[in-house]
Amino acid sequence: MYENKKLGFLFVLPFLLGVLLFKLFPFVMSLALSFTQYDIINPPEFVGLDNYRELATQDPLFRKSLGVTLLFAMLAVPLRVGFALFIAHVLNFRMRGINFFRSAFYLPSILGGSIAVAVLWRFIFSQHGLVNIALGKFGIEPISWLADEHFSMWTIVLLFTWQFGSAMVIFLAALQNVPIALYEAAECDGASKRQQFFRITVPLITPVIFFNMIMQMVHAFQEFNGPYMITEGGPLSSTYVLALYIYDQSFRFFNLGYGAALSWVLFALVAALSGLSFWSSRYWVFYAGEKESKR
Amino acid sequence: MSGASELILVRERGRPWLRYLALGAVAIVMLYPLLWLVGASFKSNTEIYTEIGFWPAHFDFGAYAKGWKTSTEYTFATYFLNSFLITIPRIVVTVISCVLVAYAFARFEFWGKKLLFSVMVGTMMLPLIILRLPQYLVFKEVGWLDSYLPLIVPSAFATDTFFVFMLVQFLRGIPRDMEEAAQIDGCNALQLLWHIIVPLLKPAIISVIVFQFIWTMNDFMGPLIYLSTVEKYPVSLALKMSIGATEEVEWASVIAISVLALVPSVTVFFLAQKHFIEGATSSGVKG
Amino acid sequence: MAHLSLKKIEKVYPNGFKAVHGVDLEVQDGEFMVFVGPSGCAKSTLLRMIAGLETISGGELQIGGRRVNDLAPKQRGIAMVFQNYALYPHMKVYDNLAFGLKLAGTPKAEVDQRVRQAAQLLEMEHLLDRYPKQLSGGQAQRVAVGRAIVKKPEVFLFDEPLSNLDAKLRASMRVRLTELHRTLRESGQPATVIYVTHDQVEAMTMGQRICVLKDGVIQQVDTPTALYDRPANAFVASFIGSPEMNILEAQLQAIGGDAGEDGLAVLLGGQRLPLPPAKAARLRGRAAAIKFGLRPEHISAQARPQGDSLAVPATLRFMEHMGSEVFVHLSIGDQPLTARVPADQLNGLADKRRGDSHLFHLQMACAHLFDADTGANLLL
Amino acid sequence: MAHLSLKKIEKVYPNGFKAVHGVDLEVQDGEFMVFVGPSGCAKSTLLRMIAGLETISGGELQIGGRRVNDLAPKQRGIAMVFQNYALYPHMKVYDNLAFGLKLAGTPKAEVDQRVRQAAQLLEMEHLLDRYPKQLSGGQAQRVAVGRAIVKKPEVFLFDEPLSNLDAKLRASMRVRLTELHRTLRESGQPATVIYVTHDQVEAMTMGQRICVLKDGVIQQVDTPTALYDRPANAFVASFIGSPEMNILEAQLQAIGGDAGEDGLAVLLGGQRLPLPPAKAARLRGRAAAIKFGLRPEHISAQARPQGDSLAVPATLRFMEHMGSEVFVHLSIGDQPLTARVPADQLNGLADKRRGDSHLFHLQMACAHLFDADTGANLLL
Amino acid sequence: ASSLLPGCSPTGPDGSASTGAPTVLRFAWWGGASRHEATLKAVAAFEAAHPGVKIKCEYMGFNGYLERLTTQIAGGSEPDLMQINWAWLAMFSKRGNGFADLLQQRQHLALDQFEAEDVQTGMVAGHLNALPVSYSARVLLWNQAAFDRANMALPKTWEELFAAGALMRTRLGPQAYPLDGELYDMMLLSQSYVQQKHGTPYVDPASPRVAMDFAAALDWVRTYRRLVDGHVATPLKLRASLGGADKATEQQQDWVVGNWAGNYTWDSVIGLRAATLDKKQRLVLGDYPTLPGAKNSGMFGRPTVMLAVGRNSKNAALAAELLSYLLTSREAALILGRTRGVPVAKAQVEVLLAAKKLPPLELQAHEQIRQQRAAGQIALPAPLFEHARLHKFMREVFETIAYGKTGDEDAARRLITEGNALLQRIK
Ligand SMILES: Nc1ncnc2c1ncn2[C@@H]1O[C@H](COP(=O)(O)OP(=O)(O)OP(=O)(O)O)[C@@H](O)[C@H]1O
Ligand SMILES: Nc1ncnc2c1ncn2[C@@H]1O[C@H](COP(=O)(O)OP(=O)(O)OP(=O)(O)O)[C@@H](O)[C@H]1O
Ligand SMILES: [Mg+2]
Ligand SMILES: [Mg+2]
Repeated sequence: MYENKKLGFLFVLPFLLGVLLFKLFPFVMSLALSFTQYDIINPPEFVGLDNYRELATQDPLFRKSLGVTLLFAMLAVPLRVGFALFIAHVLNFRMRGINFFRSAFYLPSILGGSIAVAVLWRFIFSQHGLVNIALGKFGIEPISWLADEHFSMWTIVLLFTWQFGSAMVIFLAALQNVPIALYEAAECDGASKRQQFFRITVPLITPVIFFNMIMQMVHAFQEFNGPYMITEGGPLSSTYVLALYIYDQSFRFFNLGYGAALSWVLFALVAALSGLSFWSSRYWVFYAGEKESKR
Repeated sequence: MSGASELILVRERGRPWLRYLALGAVAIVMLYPLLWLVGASFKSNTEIYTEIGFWPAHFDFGAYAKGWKTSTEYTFATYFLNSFLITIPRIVVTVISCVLVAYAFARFEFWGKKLLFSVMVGTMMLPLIILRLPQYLVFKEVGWLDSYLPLIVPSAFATDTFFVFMLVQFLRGIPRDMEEAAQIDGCNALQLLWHIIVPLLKPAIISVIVFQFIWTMNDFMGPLIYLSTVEKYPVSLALKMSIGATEEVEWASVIAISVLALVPSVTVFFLAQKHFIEGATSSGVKG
Repeated sequence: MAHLSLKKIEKVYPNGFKAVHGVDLEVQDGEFMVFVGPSGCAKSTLLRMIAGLETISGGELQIGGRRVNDLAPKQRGIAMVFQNYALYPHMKVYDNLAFGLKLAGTPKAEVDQRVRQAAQLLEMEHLLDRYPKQLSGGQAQRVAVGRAIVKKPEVFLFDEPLSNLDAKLRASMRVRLTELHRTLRESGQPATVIYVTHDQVEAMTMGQRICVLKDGVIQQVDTPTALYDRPANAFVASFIGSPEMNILEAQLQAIGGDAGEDGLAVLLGGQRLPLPPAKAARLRGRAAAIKFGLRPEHISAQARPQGDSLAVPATLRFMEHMGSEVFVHLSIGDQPLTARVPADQLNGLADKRRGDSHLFHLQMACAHLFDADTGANLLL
Repeated sequence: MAHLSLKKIEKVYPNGFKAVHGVDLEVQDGEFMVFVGPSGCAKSTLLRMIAGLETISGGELQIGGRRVNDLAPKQRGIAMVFQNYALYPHMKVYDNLAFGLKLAGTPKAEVDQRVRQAAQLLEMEHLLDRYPKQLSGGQAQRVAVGRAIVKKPEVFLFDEPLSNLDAKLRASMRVRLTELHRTLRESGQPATVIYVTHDQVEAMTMGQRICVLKDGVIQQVDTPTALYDRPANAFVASFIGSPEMNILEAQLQAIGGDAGEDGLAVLLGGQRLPLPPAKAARLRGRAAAIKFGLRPEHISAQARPQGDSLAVPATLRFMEHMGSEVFVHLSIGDQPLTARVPADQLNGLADKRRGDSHLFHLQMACAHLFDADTGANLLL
Repeated sequence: ASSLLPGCSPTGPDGSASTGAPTVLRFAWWGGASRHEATLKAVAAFEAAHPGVKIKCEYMGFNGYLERLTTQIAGGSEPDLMQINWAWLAMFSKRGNGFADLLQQRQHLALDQFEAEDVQTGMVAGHLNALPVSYSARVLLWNQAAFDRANMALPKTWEELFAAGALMRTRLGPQAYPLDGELYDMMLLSQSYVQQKHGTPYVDPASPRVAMDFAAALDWVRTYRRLVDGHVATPLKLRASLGGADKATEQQQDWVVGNWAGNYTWDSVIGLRAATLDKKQRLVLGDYPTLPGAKNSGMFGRPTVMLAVGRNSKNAALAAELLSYLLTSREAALILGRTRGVPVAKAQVEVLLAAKKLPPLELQAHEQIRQQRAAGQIALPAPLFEHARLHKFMREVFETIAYGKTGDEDAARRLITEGNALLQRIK
């Protein structure tokens, strides 16, 4: 039976070992590091809560990048998840050449952080780039996307959104688990395609929507590639996300202790937000395979 | 998919060309970088810096030949082979371990499940770079530096928690009817997994494979830190081999190789994508 | 106006299986039409084609005079009860019922009123707050029915809507659905109903007409009593009525001038059974080999004849006690038959044992004769 | 050895709903036990608990003398047909059937032979190569049955296995399943069967004993005829038999020394119906208010009495024609009753109309009397 | 390229033909194609001369090199010999203990090949942590063709430079700028002016403190502003809007076609800058502007790349030998050419000059720098000046200036107070 406790434990045992060895030790060590001053060459020096005190009270860069990161996540996560869901929905039918489109839409994600993406993105958003040309067609003045601190955020948000491929693939897979009979019933009930999408599809794949939301949130808070490649955190630190700051502190300023402290603050933030999402998921995520709905 | 589902989709009346047009337009935006990349592999440096168009002035496959030979002692054949030597075993152990663990989380009750699950999800929330050093030290202690083990072995312990979490979510969305029937038919837990869960999870498992393939192929930081012997470099590392800081870089050959490096990933995706939409439960019994 | 008209409807499934073979059928506005037929004869397929859930491979489907072959289900003004229920697992029962109404923009108060009314009708008011997986099979089925009836569509499509209910509940549902249909018609909103069922009682009592299908071909469409009394062929004859009609290989024989006129007799299991003259008159010149049909209720175990019934000795095989009546399985010669005998008219049979012989009365006036090859009713 | 023993079995669902209330039941090895009861009375729940798919909230379950409360389904030696079939969507019919055997390591040849045999038994040899989604409802159900019977387990659990089959197929399946059960027993591998059904005929003909459930409580467990003749209470009485027994509020009245002895009569709808002395003897001293029960088949429309039947004038309400018989709905005073009358014994009723009056004969020897409050049978 | 190369030995037992277990030495560097090729050859030559020695080459592109090295150093598993940047000394070896002390190996090193000044660049707290391969400094490059089009003479003094902007704008239009350079380039150029005027760079080379007083800092800010506002240098915002503030000059369309007519940059990248110019443009070396009476040119120069020996190396002596071979031997000079810039070691420079391996423009620049150094006009910058943290801070301040988010005084004040605080923290 499902309640066979030993068996379940047996299955997670390898995981337990792995977690202990490859995850928990580094985890604890990084936590320990966050209470030290460590410059790689000399042994870490215990400084208590100094790092945390410093970032809380006298590090404007931290405050700035925290704000930037929050803004980025707020914009980028809904955009990517929403777009991925929409496209997955559109691509979830049979028509000639749909394979091609599916692959095409995933491609940007395969490219990942390759130089081509960096070069291209800078091209697209440069003063004379595609976006401004397109805007020009509508009579809109060219925008200094990469130079204007009010717009620069959008370049990396859009890059993040543009690479929606993996979320899309996961949604595509999830869409398969919606029984067709339900669409049929909904058709008979008079639901339009849009209503079917929002009333049948979406509720039934909420477990996966939830997953993508959490994961994309985790990713967004750790987003590094985009700002690193495209804007280098600028202009005026308007895209200086926390991950970039952590990277700088740890591997460029050789302030590993401080970097670790920053990471743990980021961790706490993401964990709190995820915790909140997990709690809220009880009210909107529907698990068809749960033994009982405990609502 | 059954005839019925096709019907629903076909019935999406209206002009099919309109849909093609819309899809095509978006596809171009998505594909442009690849087009540009391919085009750039035929361009001179100056052209690359100044031209946004992807059509090169002339075609010359010299860049490919040159890129393939690399500036190192080995050709890209070696690096591709290395990439596969890392990727394929890693995929195998990932799928096995993640499916097992996800199965346990989604279908069993055991002591500390909630806590473990939180830990699992939690481990994804610390920025990777901060874990890099401690992890390095672990592998240094076990003497695995400069081998593929640090890149493969952790996956065998389901440490790719992203996949575990994903599979768990999928499983929790799949009704248990079939599993109950199979239990009655005499399945033990493992048989249940193999005969029922795996087929039902096929789309999700395929995406695990595809992701792990592409991500491992693209992974730069892991190999960078754990591998020091050039002969063992995977493609992702070898790609950046010839980009120094102050030297002139022949972008055409760098890009040519980037294009080649994409081929396996694109191929794998293309082959796999039809399985994303071949769920087993999509049908069930109809009336 | 929801007059349904099927013209040469065909269905070929993607795997090449041809499920429906040129079905022609007219269902009047407000009519209650029942589909019956063996498992797999394409009842559901037809229903799904009418609903618009299955493409129509050939022929034309009209609803209210309008060709709807390519219309989406929601444009056809139908409501359907699925054989497998297809409840929305993520909605409570209440929302399952209300879904269609909400989509149609019905005011909240009216939605509520109609949902509760339907729930009452189906005796499931206490279930409104449950999720489908918390329901029993029969409860889920009632929800499925409820989902259709809250909608007040022009055409109802019911696919075995009561199959998972107990006899008592089914009886009361049967009455309520029939009443619903009547009320709708009387209130000037007649609803056409197509009702698939395997239940003889449902078919006989609910249907104004019954359509008997076999392998995707219509066998007969007629009123219940007509079907029962004048089946078009042996298939229909055996399909309607429970226990089914005894249909046996037999020979037609002329009986020379016994009472002056030359009559006909059926040679069955070594017994010669003369036919009533009225029937005999229609059979002159038919081939000798025929199929002889007699319903179980037309064989009695009583000693005295009923009307012009014929006493025939038979061997007892076994009996099934059904409470008020007994199914007696007997054989005449080597031919097995079933008789349906009221429990209080067993007439000594109760004490008999397998292999004992007994005199049964066959009411030859109720006999049917079918063509040995085509199965067509020779008496029509 | 598969003697089933349920001791004070309880089930509380996580949402707090108590579905099963202390059920005690013994099912003998090789016995064919039928579960009946209204929709939602916990038949499936019980079955699923026996199968091990549902935790047992209280009490003890033994199979073959061994406590199995905490045993996995596969260790219980059972096979089950699910109400919703639960076929494996990714396997063809053949593999659906063969799956359990393959798991058990049965040799390939034997698997094949047994699968084909089951397919033949269930008339679905032509479907072996299909996927579940390519089946009709009835076909899918047969696959579900097939999946159970290929296994030859010690205990069969059938949850309404024939509900989606047409009457004819159902009849033949009924016979085949019964025969299967018998053959197994005769071949020395007796299989215990628990069979949930809503079909009266199935319940009456297949079950050696029938267990009547209501709201998770056992009402009566007995042989079919005993249930029919001696229902433990009004619920069982009305549940068994179709159309259901007429159960009416009535008064018990002493009739002083009419024939010297002091008898009892039932006062019903203004009519006084004297009880046969045998029944009356058992009722002395009972409260005046009772429930009076009489099966529809014990009311006849014929002019002459049957045995010691009682002629009572009644008003005709309406009639349902069922082919061989007619359900006549009448009322005595203000009390509605149903009579089941053979079509050939309508005795002039056919010409009468709603509201006309007619003399019916009630067989008071077959009458039942129940406690007005508890519904308990007063004659037992 | 390589199957033909004798190359580095692969690791593992199969790698060696010589008898006995070879001594294995790990050597790491970053670079591009030609550097890899040449270095592999040089290493092979070294191996040939030292039987029983295997050099395991761990080479790669620039990207990720620092990350890997950092991790390795932290794990105590850094290579025996490694290529580093001068600025990294201040990060990895604050007290001189981050790398092996080469003075211990002086018997294996041809230290006499280096000027004392050059050796000094590798000294930290009395330990010789690294030796420079080459030395590089900032020079002014002009596009002669552009100036010809504008009918202007190349600026020779600061005043001419400041005036060039307006002049060029009137002559060639608003898209034309005399000078391009990213923010850091312009900061250095401005600092150069301040240094000439006030005699002091931003950071004190000797101790971790800001050397500029308020007036000097204010001048630094104002000079930068003058360059930008005077249309002399391409403004930060413009560069940023064209595809990123850090995009290299040679990748700028306006540079390629001659709209931007000059560049203030390292002499080592002259080739890079020249490579993309279209045929109509012609690059020349400019005179370094000097204020009358300047004590110091303010020219910014420092070693380009250095080689260091790992502090955990078990074969430090052998590593030092290889280091010495690569940096000072004539043989190696011929193989390596200027793949790591123009060498510092005397013998190697001679070999290259003799073999005419230096293109004229670069030779010219080399000469200009050599002369300045010889005249003591280039001081070694403070080790912390290129520390990433300080670098980030200076950029931040100048960015706010460029975006007009701060007043000159405020910026100057920040540079001093916050700069001092920061230097104290990272020292
Ligand atoms: N998707 C499909 N592909 C191929 N054949 C199919 C498909 N669906 C149904 N069939 C076949 O078509 C025939 C008609 O099926 P249908 O479901 O209409 O039967 P039905 O009359 O409703 O039977 P039942 O009473 O058992 O529900 C059956 O023989 C069935 O096997
Ligand atoms: N998961 C559940 N949570 C709460 N209540 C449930 C759950 N499953 C079933 N029930 C309730 O338990 C009772 C018994 O259900 P069960 O399925 O056993 O009925 P049943 O006798 O099989 O009915 P049917 O003949 O309609 O199939 C029903 O009232 C049902 O609503
Ligand atoms: Mg059907
Ligand atoms: Mg049930």
